[in-house]
Amino acid sequence: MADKDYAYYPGCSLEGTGSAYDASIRLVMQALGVEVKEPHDWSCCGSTPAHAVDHLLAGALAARNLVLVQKMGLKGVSAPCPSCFSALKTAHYRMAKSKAFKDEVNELLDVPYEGTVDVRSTLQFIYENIGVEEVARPVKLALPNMKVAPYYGCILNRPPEIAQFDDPENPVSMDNLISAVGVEVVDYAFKMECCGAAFGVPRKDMVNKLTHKVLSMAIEAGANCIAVACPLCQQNLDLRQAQVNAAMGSSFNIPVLYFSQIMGLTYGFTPKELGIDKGVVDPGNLIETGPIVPKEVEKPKKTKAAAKEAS
Amino acid sequence: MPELAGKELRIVGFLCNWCSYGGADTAGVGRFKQPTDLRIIRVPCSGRIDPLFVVKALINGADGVLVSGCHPRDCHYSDGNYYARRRLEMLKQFLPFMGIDGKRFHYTWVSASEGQRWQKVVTDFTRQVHGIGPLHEKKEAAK
Amino acid sequence: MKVGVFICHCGNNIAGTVDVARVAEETRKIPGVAYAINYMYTCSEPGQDQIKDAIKKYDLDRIVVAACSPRMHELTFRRTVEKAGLNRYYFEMANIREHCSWIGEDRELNTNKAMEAVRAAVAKVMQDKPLYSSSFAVNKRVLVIGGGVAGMQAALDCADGGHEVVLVEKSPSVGGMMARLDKTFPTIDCSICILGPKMVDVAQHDLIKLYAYSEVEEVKGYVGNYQIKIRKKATYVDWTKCTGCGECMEKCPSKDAYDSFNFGVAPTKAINIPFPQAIPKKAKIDPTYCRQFTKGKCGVCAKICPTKAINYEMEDEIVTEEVGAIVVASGYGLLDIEKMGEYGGGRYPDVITAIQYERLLNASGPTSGHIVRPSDHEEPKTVVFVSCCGSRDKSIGVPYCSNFCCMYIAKQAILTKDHMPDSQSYVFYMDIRSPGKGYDEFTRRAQEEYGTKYIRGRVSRIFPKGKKMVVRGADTLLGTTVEIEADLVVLANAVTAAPGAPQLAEKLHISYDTNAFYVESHPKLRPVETNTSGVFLAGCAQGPKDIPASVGQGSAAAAKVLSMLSKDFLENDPAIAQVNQNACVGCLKCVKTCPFQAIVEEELRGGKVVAKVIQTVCAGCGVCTSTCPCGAIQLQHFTDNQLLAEVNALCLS
Amino acid sequence: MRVINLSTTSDASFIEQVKKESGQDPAECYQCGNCTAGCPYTEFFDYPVSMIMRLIQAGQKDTVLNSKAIWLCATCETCTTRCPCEVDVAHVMDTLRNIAYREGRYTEKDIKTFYEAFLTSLKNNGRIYELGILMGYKAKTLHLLADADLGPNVLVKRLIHFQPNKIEGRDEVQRIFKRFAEKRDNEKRDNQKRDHHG
Ligand SMILES: Cc1cc2nc3c(=O)[nH]c(=O)nc-3n(C[C@H](O)[C@H](O)[C@H](O)COP(=O)(O)OP(=O)(O)OC[C@H]3O[C@@H](n4cnc5c(N)ncnc54)[C@H](O)[C@@H]3O)c2cc1C
Ligand SMILES: Cc1cc2nc3c(=O)[nH]c(=O)nc-3n(C[C@H](O)[C@H](O)[C@H](O)COP(=O)(O)OP(=O)(O)OC[C@H]3O[C@@H](n4cnc5c(N)ncnc54)[C@H](O)[C@@H]3O)c2cc1C
Ligand code: SF4
Ligand code: SF4
Ligand code: SF4
Ligand code: SF4
Ligand code: SF4
Ligand code: SF4
Ligand code: SF4
Ligand code: SF4
Repeated sequence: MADKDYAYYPGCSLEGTGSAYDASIRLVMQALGVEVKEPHDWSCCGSTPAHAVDHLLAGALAARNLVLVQKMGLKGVSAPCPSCFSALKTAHYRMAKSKAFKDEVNELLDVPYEGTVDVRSTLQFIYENIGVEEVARPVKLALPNMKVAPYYGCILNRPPEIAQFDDPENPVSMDNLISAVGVEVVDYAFKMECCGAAFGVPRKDMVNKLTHKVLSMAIEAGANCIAVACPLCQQNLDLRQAQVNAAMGSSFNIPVLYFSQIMGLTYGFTPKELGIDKGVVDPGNLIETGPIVPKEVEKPKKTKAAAKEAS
Repeated sequence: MPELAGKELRIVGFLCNWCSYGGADTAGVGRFKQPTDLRIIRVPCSGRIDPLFVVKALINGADGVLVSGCHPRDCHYSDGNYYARRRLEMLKQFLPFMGIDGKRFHYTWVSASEGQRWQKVVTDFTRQVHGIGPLHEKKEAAK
Repeated sequence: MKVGVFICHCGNNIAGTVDVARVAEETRKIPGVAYAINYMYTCSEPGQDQIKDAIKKYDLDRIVVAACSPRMHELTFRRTVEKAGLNRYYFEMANIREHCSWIGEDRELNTNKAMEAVRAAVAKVMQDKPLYSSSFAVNKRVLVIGGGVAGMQAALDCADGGHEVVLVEKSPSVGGMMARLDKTFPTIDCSICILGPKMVDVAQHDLIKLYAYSEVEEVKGYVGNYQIKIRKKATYVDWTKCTGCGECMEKCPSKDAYDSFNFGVAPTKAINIPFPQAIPKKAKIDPTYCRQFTKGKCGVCAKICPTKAINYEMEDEIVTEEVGAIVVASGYGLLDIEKMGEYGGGRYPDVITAIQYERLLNASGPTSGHIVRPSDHEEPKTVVFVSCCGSRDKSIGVPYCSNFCCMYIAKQAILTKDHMPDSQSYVFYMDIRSPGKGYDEFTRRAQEEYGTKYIRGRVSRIFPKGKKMVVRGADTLLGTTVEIEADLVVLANAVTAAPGAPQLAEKLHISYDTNAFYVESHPKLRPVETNTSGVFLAGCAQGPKDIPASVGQGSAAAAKVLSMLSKDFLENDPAIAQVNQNACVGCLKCVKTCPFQAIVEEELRGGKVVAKVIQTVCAGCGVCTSTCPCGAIQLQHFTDNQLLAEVNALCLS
Repeated sequence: MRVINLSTTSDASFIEQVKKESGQDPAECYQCGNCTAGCPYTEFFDYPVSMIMRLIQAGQKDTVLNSKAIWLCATCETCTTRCPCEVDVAHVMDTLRNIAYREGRYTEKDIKTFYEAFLTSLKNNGRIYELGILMGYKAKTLHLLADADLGPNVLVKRLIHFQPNKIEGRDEVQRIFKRFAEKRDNEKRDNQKRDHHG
């Protein structure tokens, strides 16, 4: 079993629009008996705007936080937001790959980054470092009404050289986690098709079209709820759902929960504790819990990567 | 004039006929440019290479020695390259006791089709030897 | 000692970056060199005559040619000096082309390097000893590995030439991939109709001994005298009794066995005959599905079989065959489409491979030639073909073109229209590669006559939408993305080396390239020979190629075998190990290390034990020479003195 | 359609620059179109991404750097994940945007303004202050009513803080920005010098 002693880098969105994600992760970690260690005085990872403007600046803004983890003496850090994850991991990857880049980045920092920190998304951390078996243990309640379409977004496991997690074309980690806590998932083809990312503010027209596609594919597959692992995805799919409806003439009304909120519900936390009331589309009776009815345990789906390892 | 003073160092390569010599040919056919320092001696199999040859070369004037044979399991003579590997690994451990930097000696595997790999092997090893500099100062000075 | 040195220009190949005149001039200063000259094309007839004349005129006794790789022309020049009366081992080559003029950019450095190469060659040639080959008898039987169309052609041609042939086929029937095809391009004739008679010929030829469902276990010996161990895998059916009546197959209750002949298009029975035209037409039990093996009870087939052929206790059997030459025709494999995650390969039933589609098209296939979608068995209206699926794709490790898929896609599109006139086919392609005779006309017909729509661009994703499969690709000529809602998607998945190709190569001591295809001696001039004398190649084992080219190579390999076997004796290479019995202390270390067991101990009259090399067995690797603590066993032509002479020439000056 | 004179307009130094800064060799692209087919933004791009690759190969610097596409790319990594030639296409797009930004070419002004608002907030506070970004962005673009419909939901549900969350190490972050600006300025000066002498 991999190391559970990782730092936790919440990132800016989880202080703002994604606060419910943060709250639910902390509760889930508590139920799983894993201590959340936040690096003191972390700063913004730089996200899309930094690397859009300059790679070097982006590298330095991310690396400052890796240095904090390095100071904590921990092996790695997990980040719930894919954007942070990608920024941190890309900085780490590029610095490992090119000494010149590493030197340039370190020139901008007060304390140089040594290149020792293992960066994972919090989803990966829960899936690999804690594992599905452990995750199933605290389950107290069932969510019988829920049929979840897990939505991974684009950069949680891409590009594979950098993310090094799950299958880049057909990820299954979130599916397996949600199944592990006894909730039904549906398979559909748009699990990692882009929702419009950070263009919500400057280019709403694009987000509307792309989000519309994702929502309709999930609903067509029979889902009545979407699970996400990203505050930006949550914003585009949930907060902007009304905008999408208006622009595209649709009438979607599908709640969008963080996977950690779904896990938290089965662990017996209340919707309020988990911040589910902060979502715009009301999940209504979907979050009604019931007693656990034992059913045949499904084998976790295998990813290509996992299958390769096994062979 | 074995190597062009100031421009080259003296590197001797022992290559097995079936794989690496062919690989070097393939690199040539593909016009994969390489540094010119290396001089190649053809042997039937890397198993034919006596560590003594390597030592003699280094003592007599070479600044580096490169040995290349078939990939393990792909030896034209079944397992000649296994013998080679064992002997050459021992040699590598032994060189420092003679006061020779172990980095002056390198052994590797290149197949007849791997022209590009050969180019890289030659380029990297030549660079490595240049990084250490000449082994035989006296002669350099005499020139 | 009078050494003559000939420095070749190779047109501009060498002279372009090496100052050959200067090399000749410097060479004349080397002690022992009596004559040195540069010449335009040394291997040409006048070039060779020049060597012969110089030997006579200047009384030369050793020759060095500084030119291309010895792997190219050593043999040519050895013959030349021999014709002029010298021993053929009084000859050396300095490689100043592949290892010098072609890879260095600096003329001065190249010229210097060429002079060094000449110096080493001169040092070596002055140490050379005359060597004489002895001859040995040749076993005139032939082993052919792989019973696809290439292997069958080679076997038939060798047998027609009067030699006994042992044909070893891994699967239960000969025929290979071609036996699975429906029609063949560019003439659209029925594959099994042209292949079937060949298969029957193989079965009926007096001189062909077929081992089906067998594999080569071990190869020992050398050209002219191989001992082959063959593993006959257990079929659990006594083939001497089985008549191929098929009753067992009819009654077998285990119905879900994987049908490797049909690539899993439909299941088969645990006991089965792979296809109606199979040769040999015999039944075989697949123990992973047979209830007798998995559950310990059933025995239906044993009860039903009229000839009592079933034998659940059967075990693998090893047989030995002796042959003089080997043809390897082990064919190819196909890329596992699960590697193409973005195409949903293996996840969506209506995304299939081209070879599965051949089985759907085939009248004797599992659907009797009706094209149906695997998901709901409905007839598709829109069929999309995806070419280069995994081919020319560095990212999944197949950088090469699979050679024949462009052509079979055109064929399958034409056949689709023939089967279902109201259907529409689309082909996503990057380039249409159709350089054979009548081939381009064929792909044009697919478009002009059969209305197939060709779209220039790769497919990025395939995903389900309702009952349809959405194929999203680029049309780079339109400059945008296009989507097609298809009923069935056919992937032209990449051709790979046959499963187990590297392991077989290792047994045969032949080389394979990074993609595990076998390497020929020379890509242009010796396309069916390997660097291991006595072993020849044919068909896709050497690289992807279509049927005409595979058959052509089968015949070419047979011609090579026949020309070799036309001699009763072969000459050995005298560059083998030799023991100096005076120096040998009888430690027998060499005996232990020789990979070919070519060294035995011998007791001399005085009772002294020494090592002795069996000439015909020694392969000339020289492992013994570098093992012997006394320098007593020396590999001829590569002795310690000879190699050290080269080392010293390069290092001591 | 415009006729491109390749003899006079192909800018080799631009190809080199992209190659150097991105670490990717544009020549490795064989124009299969996979990236374009997978890109979720093709319908919004003026030049589909494979054509951007082609334009780089042809050295068409101005067309590339003035394109909208390089600003509309969301770095979703689809192209990179699927390119059969293992070109990190998303990184090439990113690099082009970097170069365009440095050269002051912003074809999609709103996106550039949004990015700058974001980075300003980062620089001032060490973390992102979402409301601040939004206000900064609106002030600059004058899209005052954009997303106003979201307002009630966002505010009622308290998704956005009203106070910027400032961190202690603000000055450290500011030093990163400062050293970065100095470095780029120096480079610019060196380049100009070289151009003068060269
Ligand atoms: C979908 C599809 C359609 C095609 N259509 C056409 C067409 O229309 N026209 C055309 O010209 N070509 C076509 N081809 C190509 C054609 O299949 C090949 O050119 C041909 O089969 C090559 O013959 P082969 O004998 O070299 O190899 P194979 O047919 O692969 O035969 C090799 C044989 O060796 C056996 N073998 C493998 N390993 C061992 C081992 N270790 N020991 C013993 N036996 C072994 C195998 O079982 C097999 O029987 C098509 C291919 C595909 C995939
Ligand atoms: C510009 C060019 C570049 C090429 N480059 C390459 C390359 O890089 N690699 C490659 O593999 N291939 C290359 N080729 C192809 C190559 O030339 C042919 O594959 C090859 O020459 C074919 O050999 P052949 O013996 O069949 O025919 P030929 O070379 O044409 O030989 C036929 C011979 O028969 C003689 N002849 C003709 N009629 C009669 C008659 N009635 N009686 C007696 N003799 C007759 C001719 O005089 C001639 O000598 C190239 C071709 C061209 C045009
Ligand atoms: S001998 Fe070799 S180098 Fe000389 S002309 Fe012939 S092929 Fe060329
Ligand atoms: S095993 Fe028996 S029943 Fe089966 S095919 Fe052979 S003879 Fe017929
Ligand atoms: S014993 Fe096996 S093969 Fe025979 S009938 Fe039963 S299941 Fe089929
Ligand atoms: S033959 Fe055609 S389809 Fe097959 S790999 Fe080559 S170009 Fe692609
Ligand atoms: S190793 Fe040398 S000394 Fe020992 S037996 Fe062999 S030849 Fe004789
Ligand atoms: S050279 Fe020596 S080791 Fe090699 S095969 Fe001959 S006897 Fe054996
Ligand atoms: S996917 Fe790669 S090779 Fe294909 S067009 Fe795009 S960049 Fe070029
Ligand atoms: S990274 Fe950019 S160019 Fe590539 S697919 Fe995504 S949006 Fe398109």
